[in-house]
Amino acid sequence: MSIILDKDTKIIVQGITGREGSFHADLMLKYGANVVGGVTPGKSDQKVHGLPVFDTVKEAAEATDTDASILFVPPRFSRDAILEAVDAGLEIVVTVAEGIPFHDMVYCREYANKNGCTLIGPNTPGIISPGKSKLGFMADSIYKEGSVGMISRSATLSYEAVNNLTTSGIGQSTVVGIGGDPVQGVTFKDLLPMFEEDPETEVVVMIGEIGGTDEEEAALYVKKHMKTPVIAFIAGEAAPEGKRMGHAGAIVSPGGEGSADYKKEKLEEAGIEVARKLTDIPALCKKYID
Amino acid sequence: MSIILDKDTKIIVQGITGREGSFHADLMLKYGANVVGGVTPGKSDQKVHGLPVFDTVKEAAEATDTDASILFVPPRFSRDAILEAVDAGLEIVVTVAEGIPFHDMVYCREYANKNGCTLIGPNTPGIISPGKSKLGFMADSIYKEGSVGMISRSATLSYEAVNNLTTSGIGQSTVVGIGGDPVQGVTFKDLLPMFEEDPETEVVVMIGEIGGTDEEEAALYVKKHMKTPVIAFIAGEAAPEGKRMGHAGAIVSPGGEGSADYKKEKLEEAGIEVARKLTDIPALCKKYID
Amino acid sequence: MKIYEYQAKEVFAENGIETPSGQLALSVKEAVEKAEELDYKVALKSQVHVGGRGKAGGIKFASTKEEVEKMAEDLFNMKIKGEEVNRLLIEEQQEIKEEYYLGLTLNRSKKTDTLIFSRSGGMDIEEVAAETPEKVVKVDIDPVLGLQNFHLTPVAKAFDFDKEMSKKVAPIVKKLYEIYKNSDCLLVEINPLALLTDGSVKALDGKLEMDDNARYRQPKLLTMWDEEKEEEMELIGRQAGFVVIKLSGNVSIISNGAGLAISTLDSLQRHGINAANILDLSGGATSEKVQKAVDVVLQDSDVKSILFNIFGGITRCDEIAAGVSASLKKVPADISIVCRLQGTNREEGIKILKEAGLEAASDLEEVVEKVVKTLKGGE
Amino acid sequence: MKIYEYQAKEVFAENGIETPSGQLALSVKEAVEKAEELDYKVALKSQVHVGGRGKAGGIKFASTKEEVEKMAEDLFNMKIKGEEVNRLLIEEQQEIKEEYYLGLTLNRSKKTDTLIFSRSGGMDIEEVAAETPEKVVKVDIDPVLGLQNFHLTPVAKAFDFDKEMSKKVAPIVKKLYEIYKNSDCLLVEINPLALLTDGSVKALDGKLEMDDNARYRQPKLLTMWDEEKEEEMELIGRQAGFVVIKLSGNVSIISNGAGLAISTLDSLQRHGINAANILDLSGGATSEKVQKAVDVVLQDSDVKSILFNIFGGITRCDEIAAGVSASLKKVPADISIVCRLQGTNREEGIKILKEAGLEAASDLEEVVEKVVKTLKGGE
Repeated sequence: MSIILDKDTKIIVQGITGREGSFHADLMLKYGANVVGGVTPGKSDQKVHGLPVFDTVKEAAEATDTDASILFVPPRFSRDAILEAVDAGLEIVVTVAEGIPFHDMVYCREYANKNGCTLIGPNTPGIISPGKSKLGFMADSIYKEGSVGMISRSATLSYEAVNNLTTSGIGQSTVVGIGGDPVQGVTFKDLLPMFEEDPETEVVVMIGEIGGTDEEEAALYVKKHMKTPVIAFIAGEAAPEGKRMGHAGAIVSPGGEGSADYKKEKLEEAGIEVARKLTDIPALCKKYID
Repeated sequence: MSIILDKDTKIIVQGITGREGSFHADLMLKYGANVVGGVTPGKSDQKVHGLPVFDTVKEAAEATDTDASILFVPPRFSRDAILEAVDAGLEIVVTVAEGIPFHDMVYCREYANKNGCTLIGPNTPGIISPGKSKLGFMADSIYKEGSVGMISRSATLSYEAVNNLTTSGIGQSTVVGIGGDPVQGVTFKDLLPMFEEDPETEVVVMIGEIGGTDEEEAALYVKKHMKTPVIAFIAGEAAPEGKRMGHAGAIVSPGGEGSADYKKEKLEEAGIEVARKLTDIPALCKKYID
Repeated sequence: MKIYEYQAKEVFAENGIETPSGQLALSVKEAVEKAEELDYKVALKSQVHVGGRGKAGGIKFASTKEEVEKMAEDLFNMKIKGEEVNRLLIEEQQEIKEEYYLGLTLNRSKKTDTLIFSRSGGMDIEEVAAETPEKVVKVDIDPVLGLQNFHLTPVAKAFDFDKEMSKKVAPIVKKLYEIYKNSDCLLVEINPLALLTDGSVKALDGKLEMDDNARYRQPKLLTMWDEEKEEEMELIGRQAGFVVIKLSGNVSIISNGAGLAISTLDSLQRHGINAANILDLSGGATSEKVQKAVDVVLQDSDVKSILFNIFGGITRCDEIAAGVSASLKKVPADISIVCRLQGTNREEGIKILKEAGLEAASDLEEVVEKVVKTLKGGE
Repeated sequence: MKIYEYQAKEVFAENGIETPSGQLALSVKEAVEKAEELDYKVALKSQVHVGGRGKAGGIKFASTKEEVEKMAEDLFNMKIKGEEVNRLLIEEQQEIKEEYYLGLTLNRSKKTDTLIFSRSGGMDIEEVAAETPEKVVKVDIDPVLGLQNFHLTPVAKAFDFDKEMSKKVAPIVKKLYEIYKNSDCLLVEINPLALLTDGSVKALDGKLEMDDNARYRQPKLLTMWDEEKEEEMELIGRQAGFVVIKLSGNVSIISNGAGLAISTLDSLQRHGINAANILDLSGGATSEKVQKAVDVVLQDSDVKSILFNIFGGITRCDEIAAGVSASLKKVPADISIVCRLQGTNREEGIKILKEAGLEAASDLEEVVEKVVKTLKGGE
């Protein structure tokens, strides 16, 4: 088991004829993902890696019975492409682009919600269920099938954390990058219940960072509803107030709202162990793994 | 049992300080409906029939834990009032107004759908679960508790059909007026599955009329999914082509699309008995009632 | 309500959709004057609400002053499907390369908006859809989402548009969608939308069908509404505050709901009788309103009998009966009145009618049979 | 990005929100000229990006030419929280009856838009919310639905507006919402929105915070952006295509992701070391890009050491190493370079570095300890 993504999930790639789209479609196929086609308007006469290319998501969905889409589409065209995928009834949409305008995401997030679509991203490497399927561009060699569920706002920190786990012999059920933007699709508290219901996941690792209130809300959820143990890490304790730390969402408000210390306090209040360093995570996980 | 509405359903009346709103709030209360309050912006200092009046649906919903709202609001303010009720998270919204602009309803219908709200109307007398609750303005004395479920596009024809049933000793589980507009909230095929799941409903009567394709789609649904027997009546066999017959939705297209004969044919193909006259309905129902 | 081609084109032009230059002419003299400005190379297009104008010879092409004069005269003397021609649109002739159809209306099954295109422009879209469905492309638009760029991909594909052509057509579709929404239209059509030899894309003919319910917020479009073209009885009814439907028989059906009225019509027909008109009192009618309704239907010279079919909910039978009773003296002797009262305050109503010398049936079939007897007896 | 008050007021005025008449002055002379048109009864408002301008004495009220001259001179010589005053807004004085706060921004928890009002206008809204939360009303707006009339009921209620006042304020809220959406703002504020003694309602001060990601579609607002006010290193970085964050220490962190960079910063701090800056290479950086990044951070005179922290996914360690190697000759001898390479093509990268005489750490803690040693050793 895994969450959201497994080996049967039928995937299309929006922007498949582009450089990145084509490159990562190939890597996903090689990982064993069930990629069934791609979409680029006006290019339905082409094939990419033997996959059919459609002009619209709707045509692709009708022809291939698609479940999920990953978008390799530039930020300025992302709103239209996300809305197209949601409108076509896809259940999972991953958008990797960095720099999508704020109001575009505010709209897309809510439109996806209302249509019952699991929107992941933007500014994310995607999602991977090791050994099963990959809907993203992460370097898949560092992942290993196992029982740690992971949710991360930062791509690089998830690589770092996964690498620490794998080299310690600990595998992962599903690793979801939720992205570092202030407004994104699913966030910690949307994914926690899925991990809670997944019998394979024995412990969940949340990699958070400064800014926003997502970790605090996740803490509340964990306290109320989770039986599966949860471990957390928060980056940015050294970040000064009022500076956006690279990720658009990573900013401590003047007054200290959204600071690492505040988040850690809330997480610990909810009974969540907070790792001081990323290298501490494997040892914390081991306590809960058979 | 009944569908949508039962004696516990908590009801608010939007427009409760108006003449009609106040009058029917009283009649609903007298019928035993669980009316818990009303809404009229700027009138929260008032009480109507002992009920609290709120300025916004959200305030009412938070104070009374409302499930449902009925709108006695003029057509030109209906869009805003429907959207307010849906946005506040109500599960059932009934709008009785006649003459709501077309595009307002196209929008409201879809917005309600996306928010999981059961929108009933416009141009409807509402919904009644005899002996339990009433969310509408129908003359309740003709209804009787029992096991016939009814869905009607026409108010007067539902009165007629109900009266025939009641005087024949046959009661009703729930009677829903879906309204005679070309675009409305729920329609036949949205309600049929609810009646199918209602153990109390032994037979469903559909009162349709010329225009649109709702009856045809209901027929398809019945053929595929319904075990509960369904009886139908279609008004308008004498209507000439191209004339809107009073209801905005009741029009036979040039070429015969939406005609009574066509609808009857589709219903009969789906195994649905079509009553020639309204007075035939009780006898047809009796066959299926213990 | 429908508006004329020249009015639709005004709406198009105001919203940035290009149309041929043209002017309205109400007489032959005016037609010649307007044509002069265009050097007499003009199309003369009769302005009527009925369809099939082209086939009926309602559009002519002139190139000299004499031709304009003669053709305008012919057209003003024409009737198209019974409709008189009182207005001509005098329009610059166009050199057409391709003709398309572009429309927006309701998908009645899904109840969403739907964008319709066809490469067979200038033809009746329903015929095209029936005969060559592959030539018609429909794209549903979630009304909450509204028109987005991705909705336009199937248009470009269906038309084999290159990028240049897509760039010309996309803004037209967006503007038409705005008209559809902002002007409260049930239907908007550009047919044909033409690619001209000079590379421009213009709306050569157009149709807008307005939502009656939205009249109050469309003051400008309301001025375009041609009351003359409305069925007289329906106009009289509307002015008195009722929905009246004019039909071809001789019974007037007055009812407190559309469904009941239609059903009464069905019953009459089964007995071989047609209605002259239907008048819907709606819910909660007072005695005064009933009298007003009787005044309305008496203006229909086809009426030989008035049938009241009332099932009172909000409507009270006693109010109806009082109205009928008060109207009696106005009803000529050769027009019979039959009543059916059911529902709220039925007993009180029956009593009032009895005092006025009228009986009341209790069910629909009974009252219909009474009308049949009256009318057949009277033959 | 933030824009000045006078620019925000330009945006307000263009969108139909009334503002006091006023003009910008860049010198004392100009200030006097502009004030003359208003008969010298003016407010002189220093234009700065930092908050708390009023308390710092950055706003003055004059009524004679001499006062204007003196006050303008004072203001142009002022620094407000370290920011020089280079621009004054010379504005007609207003007779204020009531002051309100009106703003729109993101509800970060629900991630919907939220409309914020307060009766305590002219004050810092966060302070008001913290001290007297009952004076602040927030209304969430479903971004798919957009602002509707019903959202305005709570405004009227909170302000005890009568119908007349509601009618004045409702269009202002709607226009502000349109600015928020159409101008791609992260935050819009009118503070105070004032009811004047003449009954009009005007925006007396305003703030817009623009979305950097939407620059490409806001050409007009882009012209309002004052690059001078940007941190120099951040501007240099942006012009070279990087996100650079200027900090107060002496290590430059170059990383292939924001999270990794922040985490490196945390580690350094635990060893008592601060960063001079952070530079994010993003994913897939080439050797050339790495060289460009080194060029950028070398312009920061605070930098004593450059720390590369790379966990390659799309990013290839060999490309990074090649870039570092090619940059070495440009790096002054007193600036040390330490590297950590992990992930894609790590071995190839280590080899390239070794050839250039550099070692590569394999984990974060290791590289941080190396920096610590280098810096402390150099003291």
